[in-house]
Amino acid sequence: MIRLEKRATPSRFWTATTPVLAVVLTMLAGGMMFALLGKDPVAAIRTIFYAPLFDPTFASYSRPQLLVKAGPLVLIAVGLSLGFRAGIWNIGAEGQYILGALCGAGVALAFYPAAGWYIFPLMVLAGAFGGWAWAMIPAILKTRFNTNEILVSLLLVYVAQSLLAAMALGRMRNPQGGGFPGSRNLSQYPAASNPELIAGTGMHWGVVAAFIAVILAYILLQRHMLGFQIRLAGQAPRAARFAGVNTARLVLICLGISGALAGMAGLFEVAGPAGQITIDFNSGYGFTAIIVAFLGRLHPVGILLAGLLMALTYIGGELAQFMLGIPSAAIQAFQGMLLFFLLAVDMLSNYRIRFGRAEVA
Amino acid sequence: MDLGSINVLVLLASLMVAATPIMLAAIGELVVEKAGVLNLGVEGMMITGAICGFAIAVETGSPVAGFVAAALGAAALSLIFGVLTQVLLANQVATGLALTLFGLGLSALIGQGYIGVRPPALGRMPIPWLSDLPVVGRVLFRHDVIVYLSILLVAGVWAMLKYSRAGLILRAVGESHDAAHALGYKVVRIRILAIMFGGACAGLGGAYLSLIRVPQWTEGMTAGAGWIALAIVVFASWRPWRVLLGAYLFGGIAVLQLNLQAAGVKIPVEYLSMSPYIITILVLVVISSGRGRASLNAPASLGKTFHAAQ
Amino acid sequence: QDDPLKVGFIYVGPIGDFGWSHEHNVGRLAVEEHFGDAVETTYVESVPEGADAERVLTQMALSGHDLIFTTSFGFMDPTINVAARFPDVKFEHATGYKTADNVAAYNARFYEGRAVIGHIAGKMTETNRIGYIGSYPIPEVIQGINSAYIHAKKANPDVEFRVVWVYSWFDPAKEADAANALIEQGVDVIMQHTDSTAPMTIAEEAGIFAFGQASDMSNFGPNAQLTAIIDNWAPYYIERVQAVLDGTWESQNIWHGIPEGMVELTPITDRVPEDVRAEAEAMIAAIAAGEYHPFTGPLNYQDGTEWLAEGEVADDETLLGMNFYVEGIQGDIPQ
Amino acid sequence: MTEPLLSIEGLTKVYPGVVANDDVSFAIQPGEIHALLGENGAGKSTLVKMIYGLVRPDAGRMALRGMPYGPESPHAARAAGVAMVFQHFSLFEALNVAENVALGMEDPPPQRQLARRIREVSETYGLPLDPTRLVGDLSAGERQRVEIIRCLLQDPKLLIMDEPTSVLTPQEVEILFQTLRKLSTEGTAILYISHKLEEIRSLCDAATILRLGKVVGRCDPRSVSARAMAEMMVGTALQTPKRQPAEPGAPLLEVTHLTLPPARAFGTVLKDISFTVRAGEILGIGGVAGNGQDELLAALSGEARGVGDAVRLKGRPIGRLGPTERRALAVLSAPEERLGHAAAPDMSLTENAVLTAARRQGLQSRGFLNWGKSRSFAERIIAAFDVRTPGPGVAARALSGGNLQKFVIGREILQQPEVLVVNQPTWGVDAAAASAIRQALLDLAAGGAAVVVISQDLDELMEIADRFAALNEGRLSAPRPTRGLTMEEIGLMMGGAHDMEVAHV
Ligand SMILES: Nc1ncnc2c1ncn2[C@@H]1O[C@H](COP(=O)(O)OP(=O)(O)OP(=O)(O)O)[C@@H](O)[C@H]1O
Ligand SMILES: Nc1ncnc2c1ncn2[C@@H]1O[C@H](COP(=O)(O)OP(=O)(O)OP(=O)(O)O)[C@@H](O)[C@H]1O
Ligand SMILES: [Mg+2]
Ligand SMILES: [Mg+2]
Repeated sequence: MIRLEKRATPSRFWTATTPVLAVVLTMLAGGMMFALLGKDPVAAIRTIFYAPLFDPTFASYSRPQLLVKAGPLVLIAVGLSLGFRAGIWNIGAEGQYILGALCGAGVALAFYPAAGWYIFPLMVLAGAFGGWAWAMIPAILKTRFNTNEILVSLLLVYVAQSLLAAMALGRMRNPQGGGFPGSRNLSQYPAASNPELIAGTGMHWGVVAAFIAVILAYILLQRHMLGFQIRLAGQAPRAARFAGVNTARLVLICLGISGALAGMAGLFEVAGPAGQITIDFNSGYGFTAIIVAFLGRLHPVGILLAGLLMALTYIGGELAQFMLGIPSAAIQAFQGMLLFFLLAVDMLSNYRIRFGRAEVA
Repeated sequence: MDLGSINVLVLLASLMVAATPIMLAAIGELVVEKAGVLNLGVEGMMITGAICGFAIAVETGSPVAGFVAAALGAAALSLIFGVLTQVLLANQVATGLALTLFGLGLSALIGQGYIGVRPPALGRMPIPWLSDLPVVGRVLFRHDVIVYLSILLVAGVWAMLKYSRAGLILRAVGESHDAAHALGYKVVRIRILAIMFGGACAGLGGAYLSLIRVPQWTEGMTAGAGWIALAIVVFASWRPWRVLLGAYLFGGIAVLQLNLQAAGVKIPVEYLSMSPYIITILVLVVISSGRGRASLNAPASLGKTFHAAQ
Repeated sequence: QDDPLKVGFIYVGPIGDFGWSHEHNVGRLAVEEHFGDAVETTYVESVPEGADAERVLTQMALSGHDLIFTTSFGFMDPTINVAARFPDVKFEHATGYKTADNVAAYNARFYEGRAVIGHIAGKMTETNRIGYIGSYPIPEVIQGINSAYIHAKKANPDVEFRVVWVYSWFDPAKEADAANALIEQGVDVIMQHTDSTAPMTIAEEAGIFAFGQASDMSNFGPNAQLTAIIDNWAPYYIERVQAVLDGTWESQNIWHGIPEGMVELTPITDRVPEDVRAEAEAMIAAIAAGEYHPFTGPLNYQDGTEWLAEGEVADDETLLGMNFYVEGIQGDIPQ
Repeated sequence: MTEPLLSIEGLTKVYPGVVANDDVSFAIQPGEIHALLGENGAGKSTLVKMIYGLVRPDAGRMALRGMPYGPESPHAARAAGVAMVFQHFSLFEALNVAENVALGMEDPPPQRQLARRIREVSETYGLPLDPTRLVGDLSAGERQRVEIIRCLLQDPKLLIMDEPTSVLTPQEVEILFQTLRKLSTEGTAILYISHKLEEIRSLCDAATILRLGKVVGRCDPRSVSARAMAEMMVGTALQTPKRQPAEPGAPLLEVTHLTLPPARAFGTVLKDISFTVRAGEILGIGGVAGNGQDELLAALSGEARGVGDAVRLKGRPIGRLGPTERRALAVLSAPEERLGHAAAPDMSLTENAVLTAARRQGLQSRGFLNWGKSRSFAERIIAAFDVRTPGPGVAARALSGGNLQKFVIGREILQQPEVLVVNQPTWGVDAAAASAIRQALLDLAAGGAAVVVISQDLDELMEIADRFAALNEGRLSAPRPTRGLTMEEIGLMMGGAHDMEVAHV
């Protein structure tokens, strides 16, 4: 019989080791799954984890792409992690991402074709505002009417998707696009585009913003009173109230920050890598970011690493698809396994495993 | 414009069918949440049920076997969630999301050989006597057996929670796991059973989609129904009959907007597809702002991790 | 050269969608079948449009693909961008309008098939109401509605169209609801421009008629399906791969239809009366021979003003950007 | 002598880092009322949990009526005729009384029949209960009755009561004792755990004393003085805190007509509470748990905000200020629940020091925390209050209850409050530490602060408070000087016997 015994203080050793252990276990279980599918497990794992980083054919291109793919994930996840730490569950970053993109692109399209240095900064503000405003809906409903933020933020994703489709087909449709749905390509509108800053690095403003967010979140959580309050509210809500933390304010702040960051991610994406508003412009970053946040243990640096790991499985997964013919469903299941294993071994940092007779009947 | 051409009774009949998958999933999730567990993986369990049911129905030629397999398959998947959250004490929100991700991938893998296949049909089961009633009979009593089963399930869950000892223990575990543990109830075991029941119900809901409602297997065919089921549990403030009401209401709005379009009513279609979600949010607001007893229905230890040695 | 030619495909959906991506994958399999060891094909499915597409294309190009088919409208800009960086790799982009030296564009005139089913529907309806399930109001779908309506109207002047937009390419449950809603409105023939078989199944159950979309759905509606419009990409894919093998590949922008076999109809079932079947087959033959264009005047805009004069044929540019209904269709296109 | 009902031999239970029970042996005769004594953490609850089947012993044997006894679970224990009233209630607030009772029974009759039996039995024993009421709406005393009725309905042979009287008024205690004596004459053995030695002297036939998990003595409580028993428990001679008589100064804290709805679902409404505390004075507030203690502390600490005028500091209304603002004005507090309310369990002591001291100790500037300074403040608390811990870096939950309590009280006292409100300052703290904390509170008052001590330990209040008032269902009695107050009077201030009456049979 196995039982768990709570540790007096979390084990630093296991906190550092469990992610590695989870990855190794996922490689084993995933390898088994690939073998069942009739694929060479070693080649599959190698293609997913090794090829994008070191294969001479791809590495020089794929490495910077890791940043491009991880950028929005990290940016959104950092924002979400603040709320998650405080016990505020924003599951609707996908919707905030869409609204950020819509608002940011809206500004760009309103100025089109004017030139001016101020257009892009304005778009960034508008993007952050859009995400923030969308997140304020669940925030205000929660603080005013005690409505469950998980459900409201989630339902708003569907609303945002309808809005996106309506915009791509209607108001934002490119008048010179031959009637096809979708806006003008912002990456071809210099004043509004979010280009690669240094050629060949994958760095665009969104990646820069993600790095800044990681650093600021780190400082916030480690050094700032607000970060302290966020951690406190999540760990011991009553103690937080006793310490004078204004819970309603915290809900507004956490949902606001996560919404604004998700909105910014949407904006950077629409003005850069994606280029335009389309019917299904959103590709699940908002949901994947939740996973990234947990993979990174809600810690800014962890999130950065988790975002890169997740990006690696995406990019490596694509390589595995066309090099080995592994279906994308298997890659998705593989990512699910990674998360399962991480969650499963996570308790090692807080509990000790004992083998022996059950203590409680 | 002929709004009058929408027949309320016919609308009712079609919303009953439209609502059945989410109702099945929601009533299962209600039991899970009543036991104090928040499983956000409903979508993943539904789609797993959809493919398991489909595959077995096709292989055996029996839709009934399909439904049984759907319940078993999804329950097996939910067991992963149960072990992770109840035994390994993992965070329920994160585990639920992982379950959805995994379920979507797994179902697509299993489903690769079933694309474009037609499943065996489960006939309608007009209820004798009642189905011969004028007007009402045609509408309410000429459905397939699962529609009736889902209503019976709601009634059963209601009766179980209200009158049976098992229901009392389940509510007690969801209310205070520490007190239940002190009285000798096996909190972890009860919760895992509840999680598996929830998984089985979600699986049935998924199979209803793939075997009856659509009926076809395609990847991602649940298209968010699991999330709606979650919303409906809160919407229902954890009361079984309100789950039925909520599911019918949501199904009704979704069907109504298409009916309005079909009837040629001039409405801004592009914004209309948002309406079920917006209305659900509004109802959530009304329900949660009502102070007092309604909020007490929320199980007090919902989503909290239980560790016996504490 | 001993190495097989490497041909890549990227799909916007899963190949299991039994719709758009599925049909392209059928084309890919046909290529494999046809060329055997001379060609190696690969694919990546469920690729989001935008940055992800660009990355997948680049990686495919890097890994030595010679020809890449990008099978969704949203892949247009990524294809152009990547093609500029890999002048030696050939690209084929579906349903777009941009081309380059190493990027060809191809598209199918689905509206030709819709003209035929419009005619059949007009003849077959008894309630004079035809239901149309639309995905998104984009030119391709609107072409289809107009084309079907024009020919249904010709076949039966009393005919009336009911259009329901579901705002999704693929949402079986919603498509089923839409079909039910249409049936309640007295519709007895259903057309769809969405990918799932749900409407076909509903039609079968209700004992009315429907038309398969993108692939043969007779499995799901043995009695209901009168015919199905098939996206047959295989001949084109084989032709283009052959061109690369022969070294004759050149950029082009084609819009093929029934004449080239890119759009096909499955054999019309015998539930359709002999005479109607003959008329429909005649129409197919006329289109195939290039004698008949479904958008031939006189045709008016919805408000009654003239669009095409007697004998005038719509130009491709107008069709590709079509965002209006022809005279007689009730309701507005959502904007 | 007859065969013992329950005999225990060599029971041992080890928890990580603690031997909760070490080779414990004793026996209970049928009809005997047997006391189990010991300091907090001595292992009493662990022992009875083993008898009740909730915890498995690591070693040792038990026998019930001569037969080997080793319950796998509480179900088995109940089936064998063992019933238990828990120290921390095992009740479900959102369920009604009948449902709560049913959950604690092996095979309860149908609800309607059960409700009738509950009415009958509760009337018979003078503990009236309405089976249809939600437990969340009951007072603490009534909840206790639910636990007791639940046991009585099963005709137990052995009834275990883990600190049942801490939530009862003296009058209620008297009625409970008559019930227990009656049960005992009917042949039911009772294993009774309490810290209230006078009660034990009046009720019990035998006593077993535990210290650090070991049996350190047995006695006949009727023939031994309470002080002697206490010294057996602690193992050393006890000393009482010193108190210098002082003249109270100007009024510091004034509460007038404070009425406040509760923040949580089943909380108590505070009704028209008024009192004044002067500089240098300690006001003791007694009362049975659950009569508004938590709510009163919340209203004074600023966690619950009410009408501005109802709470004043030196005449200035502070009722609308939150905890942070009140702390800035030197109004500090320490709630009852140490882990989770007064301190965050998973945070380090340094972080827990920041919890309330960030502003007053200047641990932050412009929102940024100064961890170095915070750490040294935590170290000061640890040194000044003799908190036994490896250092300020350990998590709060790694501390023993008493040490954490010393840390919490120390954190507030070192911030030099003008007004300090504490709830249950020595709950779960060993005698030596408790007297240190009491001394610190007395010193604080002597230094000119106004102190409000809310406690259920009447002896403690008599020892340190200048005036005494009692909370009863959210109302506060008029404060009276403690000198010369009798237990009878205190009991009446606490609401007497409520609606309980002496058993009818
Ligand atoms: N589940 C557990 N895990 C670890 N240690 C425990 C556990 N339960 C009790 N202990 C420890 O065992 C010892 C005995 O605890 P127990 O609860 O039996 O004391 P007690 O005599 O009932 O104290 P009190 O008078 O405070 O109720 C304590 O040191 C306690 O911290
Ligand atoms: N549930 C638990 N899990 C792990 N360790 C525990 C648990 N309960 C108590 N301990 C550990 O057991 C030791 C004793 O704790 P406990 O609170 O019982 O002390 P105590 O004997 O009551 O002392 P005090 O008189 O200071 O309250 C502490 O070091 C504590 O870390
Ligand atoms: Mg203790
Ligand atoms: Mg105890």
